[in-house]
Amino acid sequence: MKKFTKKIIVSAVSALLLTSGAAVAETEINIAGWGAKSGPLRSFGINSEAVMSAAVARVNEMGGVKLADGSMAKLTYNYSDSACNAEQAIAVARKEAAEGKSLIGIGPTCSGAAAAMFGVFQKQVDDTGDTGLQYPILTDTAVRNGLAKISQWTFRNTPNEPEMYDRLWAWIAENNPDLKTIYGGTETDQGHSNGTYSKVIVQAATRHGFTWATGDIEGLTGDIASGYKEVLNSSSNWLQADASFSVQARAFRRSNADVLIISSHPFTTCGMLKELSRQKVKPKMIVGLTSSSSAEVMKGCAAEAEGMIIPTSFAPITEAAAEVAALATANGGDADLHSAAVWENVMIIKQVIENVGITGDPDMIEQERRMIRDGLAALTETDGLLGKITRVQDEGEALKPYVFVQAQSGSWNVIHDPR
Amino acid sequence: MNFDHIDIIQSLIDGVLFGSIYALIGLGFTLIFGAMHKLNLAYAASSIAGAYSGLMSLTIFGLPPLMAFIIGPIMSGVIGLILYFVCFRFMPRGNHLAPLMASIGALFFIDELIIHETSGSPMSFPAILPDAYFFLGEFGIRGDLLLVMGFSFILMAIVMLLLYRTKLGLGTRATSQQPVAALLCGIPIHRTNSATFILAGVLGGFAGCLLAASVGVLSPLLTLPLTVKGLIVTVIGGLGSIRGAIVAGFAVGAAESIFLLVRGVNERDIYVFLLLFLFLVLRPNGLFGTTINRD
Amino acid sequence: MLEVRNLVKHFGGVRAVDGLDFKIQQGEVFGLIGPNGSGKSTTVNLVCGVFAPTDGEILLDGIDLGAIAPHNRVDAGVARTFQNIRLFSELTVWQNLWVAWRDQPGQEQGWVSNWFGRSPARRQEIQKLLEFSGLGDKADHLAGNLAFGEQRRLELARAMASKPKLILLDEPAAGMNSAEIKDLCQRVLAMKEMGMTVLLVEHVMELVMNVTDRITVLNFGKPIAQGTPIEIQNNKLVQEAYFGSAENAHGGVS
Amino acid sequence: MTYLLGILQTIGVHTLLGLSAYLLLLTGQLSLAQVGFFAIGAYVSGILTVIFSWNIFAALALGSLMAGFFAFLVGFPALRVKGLMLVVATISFSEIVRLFFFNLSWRVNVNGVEVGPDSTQGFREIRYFAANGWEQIHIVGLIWFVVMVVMLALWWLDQVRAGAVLRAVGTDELAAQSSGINLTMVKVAAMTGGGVIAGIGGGLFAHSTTYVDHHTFVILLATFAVSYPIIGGLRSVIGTLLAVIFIQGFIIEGLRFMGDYRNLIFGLLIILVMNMRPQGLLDGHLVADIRKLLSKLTKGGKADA
Repeated sequence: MKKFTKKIIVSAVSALLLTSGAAVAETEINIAGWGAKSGPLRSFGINSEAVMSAAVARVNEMGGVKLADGSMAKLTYNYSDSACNAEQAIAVARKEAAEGKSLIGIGPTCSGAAAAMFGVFQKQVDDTGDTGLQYPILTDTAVRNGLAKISQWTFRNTPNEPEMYDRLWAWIAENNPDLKTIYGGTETDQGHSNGTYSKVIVQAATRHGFTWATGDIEGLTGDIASGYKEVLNSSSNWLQADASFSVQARAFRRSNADVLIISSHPFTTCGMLKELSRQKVKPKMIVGLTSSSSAEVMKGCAAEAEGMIIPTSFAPITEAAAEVAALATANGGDADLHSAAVWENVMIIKQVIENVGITGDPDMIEQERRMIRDGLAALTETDGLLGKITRVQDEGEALKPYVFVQAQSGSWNVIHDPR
Repeated sequence: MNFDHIDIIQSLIDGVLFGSIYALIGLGFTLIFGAMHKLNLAYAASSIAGAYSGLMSLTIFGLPPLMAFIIGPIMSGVIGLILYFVCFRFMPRGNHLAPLMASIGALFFIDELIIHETSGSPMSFPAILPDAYFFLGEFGIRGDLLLVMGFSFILMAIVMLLLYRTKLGLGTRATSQQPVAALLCGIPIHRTNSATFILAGVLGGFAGCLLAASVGVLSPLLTLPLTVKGLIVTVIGGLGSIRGAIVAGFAVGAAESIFLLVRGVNERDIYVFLLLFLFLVLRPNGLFGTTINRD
Repeated sequence: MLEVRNLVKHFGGVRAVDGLDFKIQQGEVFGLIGPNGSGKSTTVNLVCGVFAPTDGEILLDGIDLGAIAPHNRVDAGVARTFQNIRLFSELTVWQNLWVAWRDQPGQEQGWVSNWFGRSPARRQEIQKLLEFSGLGDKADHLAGNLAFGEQRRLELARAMASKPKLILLDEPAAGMNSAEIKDLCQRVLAMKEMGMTVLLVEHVMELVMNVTDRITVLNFGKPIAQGTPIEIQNNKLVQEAYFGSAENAHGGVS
Repeated sequence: MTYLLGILQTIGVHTLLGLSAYLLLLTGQLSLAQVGFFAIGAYVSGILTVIFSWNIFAALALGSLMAGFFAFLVGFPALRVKGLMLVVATISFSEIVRLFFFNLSWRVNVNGVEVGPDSTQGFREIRYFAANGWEQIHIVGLIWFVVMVVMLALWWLDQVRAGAVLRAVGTDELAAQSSGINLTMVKVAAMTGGGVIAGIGGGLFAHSTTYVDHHTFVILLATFAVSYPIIGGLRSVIGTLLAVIFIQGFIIEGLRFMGDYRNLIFGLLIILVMNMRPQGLLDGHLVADIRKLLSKLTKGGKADA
């Protein structure tokens, strides 16, 4: 027992010496990351952390970030688990905001957790009557439509789906004039899959001349969200933990559509694809949801996914992107459209820090967080892994370059690069 | 959605076939509940864990796919035994809440362990008869699920044989009805319970593998729905009734499929649960449950 | 006061009670005896409403008990004890009586104070009943921690707490030694003196023969004899059915 | 401080959830319907403040009354069955409620902005607190005021006959019925009370997280609700609070330093606790010991004075 106590004291003292020594040596700028590292979405957290650690290491290799006085500061990060849970995401956000250590946060994973978390932030800056958190967030993962609008402190670097699917259908129409009809379904209890499917994908297809295979849908005009309830009613849908797809696959088969749309996350995408192949449904083309353009689909059902086309904001097609993919793998994760954004986010943060010029003084952290927020809001353009990322000014959303990928013998290959 | 009587029959077929999986899980729940009158909420999780270990053994040792269906049940049986010791064996006999809670803890642990090992990613599971899809006139039938249905009947027969024709079964039934008396009569009650947990575990592992094979993908997302389905099947069938569990499995599968067709996926489960609620209230002894009147 | 007419109860194929008739007079101690499985406990359970009869009637002062919900039979004036003691073991001794407590007719407290009040007067009355039951100094003990004999006494006190007209004692002497049985005899007689009517289901002849006024003997769910203790002791039929073989002569085993 | 207050909010809300299950567990009924009542309270009070611009107190009150009303309605049929059947019946109730809100889309234009529950997209911006200038300390104060009132009420219940009756039903239903207790009435009353408590907890939850969707109210949360009183022990209301602090404060937030192993340890710790203290953290013996200690201390104090 005594030995143990001694050990603790020794290690505590040495830890103290180490940290104080470090503090003297150089200023540190800390970024907080959080996301799902427990629960079924653990891979999201692992991938994000893997990329984050690589990005931070890269910044430091290049000398760190430049502060207002011209000195260089080291970048550090810490990554927390918030599961896919609103309460945990809020708790971590509060912790990071209160501890006064991190300058900015990158997280959380799920759209539901993000919707709740963004809600406890101050809605409009300088609204003294609003007691929400005042801490900047630059999210990498939560894709659901319109989240960043919830607070002026929250920003996203996530793919812009309306734009991507619009271009995708235009491209399909141009290159495959023989394809006319569409049919599909989504996991209705998943906000992102459902919203993107019923408000974005089907409308974009309609805009480019595709018709619904089982007859016209009332109210569907091609405008975003037009007739979305009817779209859902006319489709054959499932839930995100469903395991049986017989009825849905049969509806897909009967529709005889040229293009089938499967708007869901990897688990049910695979379940549905497997049932389609079991029922020997062979559409001319399958279009999927952005989030399924990840390694998970390849682990779950590479054979059945063969030929599926998905627009995505990440593919290792540039030198930088390929490098990030390699670094992520080296760190035990995968770079995909969600996690690769973390790399861009770290670089954006570095750029903003250098644009606005901060001191890195822990006592000034609140003012400097505000400066970073304003810097992010003022940022109109930045370099991403696939090209220039621009910003939708009033919403805090990003407009990212994207490519179309297709599942081909076990991997996602770029079949069209609209950049 | 438009549908006619052919669609209804077709979705009945789909539902009953897929219900075989529920039947198998319900069988294991029933077995444990029948033996100990205690609820093992980690049961479905251990079944899925069995399927995972079967799958992993394939990649680690490079075994042929069929071995997953052997290793899975064995591992699940081992997990069942561990669960018995960790959550039930040392709990006070009259206390129903403590083992229940411990099994919830075990459910969380098993789930997270799987997630830790796989990052939660869905994994492809070898299919049985991947190309067997028959067309009977207008109707389509999945060959693999037909096989699962066959298995569920065979396993039901085996369990019934074990329960009613062997000494182990005699012990299980005696322990279930009068644990103290059974103990006094020299029946090794802990050994009997261990055997029941192993047997149920093996059954569950088999069900887990068959579920994974028929979906084609294995994911930790499956555990909670499977737990709930298992409970539903157990009560609809009548607590402790083996054939009740089988019939209830088919019935639940059919009900889901029909409501999916008729009311769509958003309302499907509302009707299933409404029906379940009414069933419980109006027929609390289940399909084949015996009325317990004397104490 | 209690009249049982052609009472029948079947469990599946088993005829636990098969056409039972008897009448208990106001203020008497009525014995119901018979070999194991002859339907005595089932009869008690039928009177209390634990089971619904397959056929027949149970009348209390001319009122059909069958139309009264089981928990309301207490207010109608029926209380009971159990063969295998069933106390609220997690509650204290006095709380056990508190749960079952009914105020004297005419002195009932209002609904609110009955459920949410802590009337000291009531507490005193409960204490009196505990003193009577020889548990006065155990009021704050947990019921589950009492000795066996004390638990029996507490169960009896709990039945008395609801001020019943008729009290059903289901084998109250099971497992008692002879000193405890003597004490029980005194208690039953005291209850009789207090004006309660008692239906006593029992194996222990020492108790039955000493306290009952009249006895009905059951076999296979049917009454085979009725009369005073002396008459029953001398009844040939009873001796055959009940004391039939020498090995079974010790009735105390249950 | 914000962080600590945030955790206090979570602990407070979960304590209410746990106490609602505790009340019913006293009568021996294991119900997973609490999350359904919690959801009703959350949505109803959220709709009232967001769409109808009600005051928070009125909204919380009506939300919890609605939850209590549904608890009352579902109590009659559900409590006819016991044990595993009750577990499954209450699971179906909670799922029906959840799926109802999953399908509920009620979008209204308030001050130029579309607000209200939007089925799968969730119910966003339940921002009464922040929009009305409540500091976090006020929110925590409100939540803990409610927690204290509920705990006091439940403690008081244990001092009067009603509490003894609840526990009597929980110990032995047959004996309670034979002592003249109307089992259905007692259980339904406990269910209703539990519904009111869960309902107000739900309302506070919705307003302190600002967002709810149907994923929030899955059966997993119902499992947590019953876990608290079981892990804490049924002897005293304090047990439930202790268990919430143990799970939410210690395992979930306190073990963050364990990183990846935190979520693995979660399940193991629950198993361990149940094996070591099958009657809960705060069981009968511990309660008796604490009482003795307290009385010794107060007596000692008197002697000194």
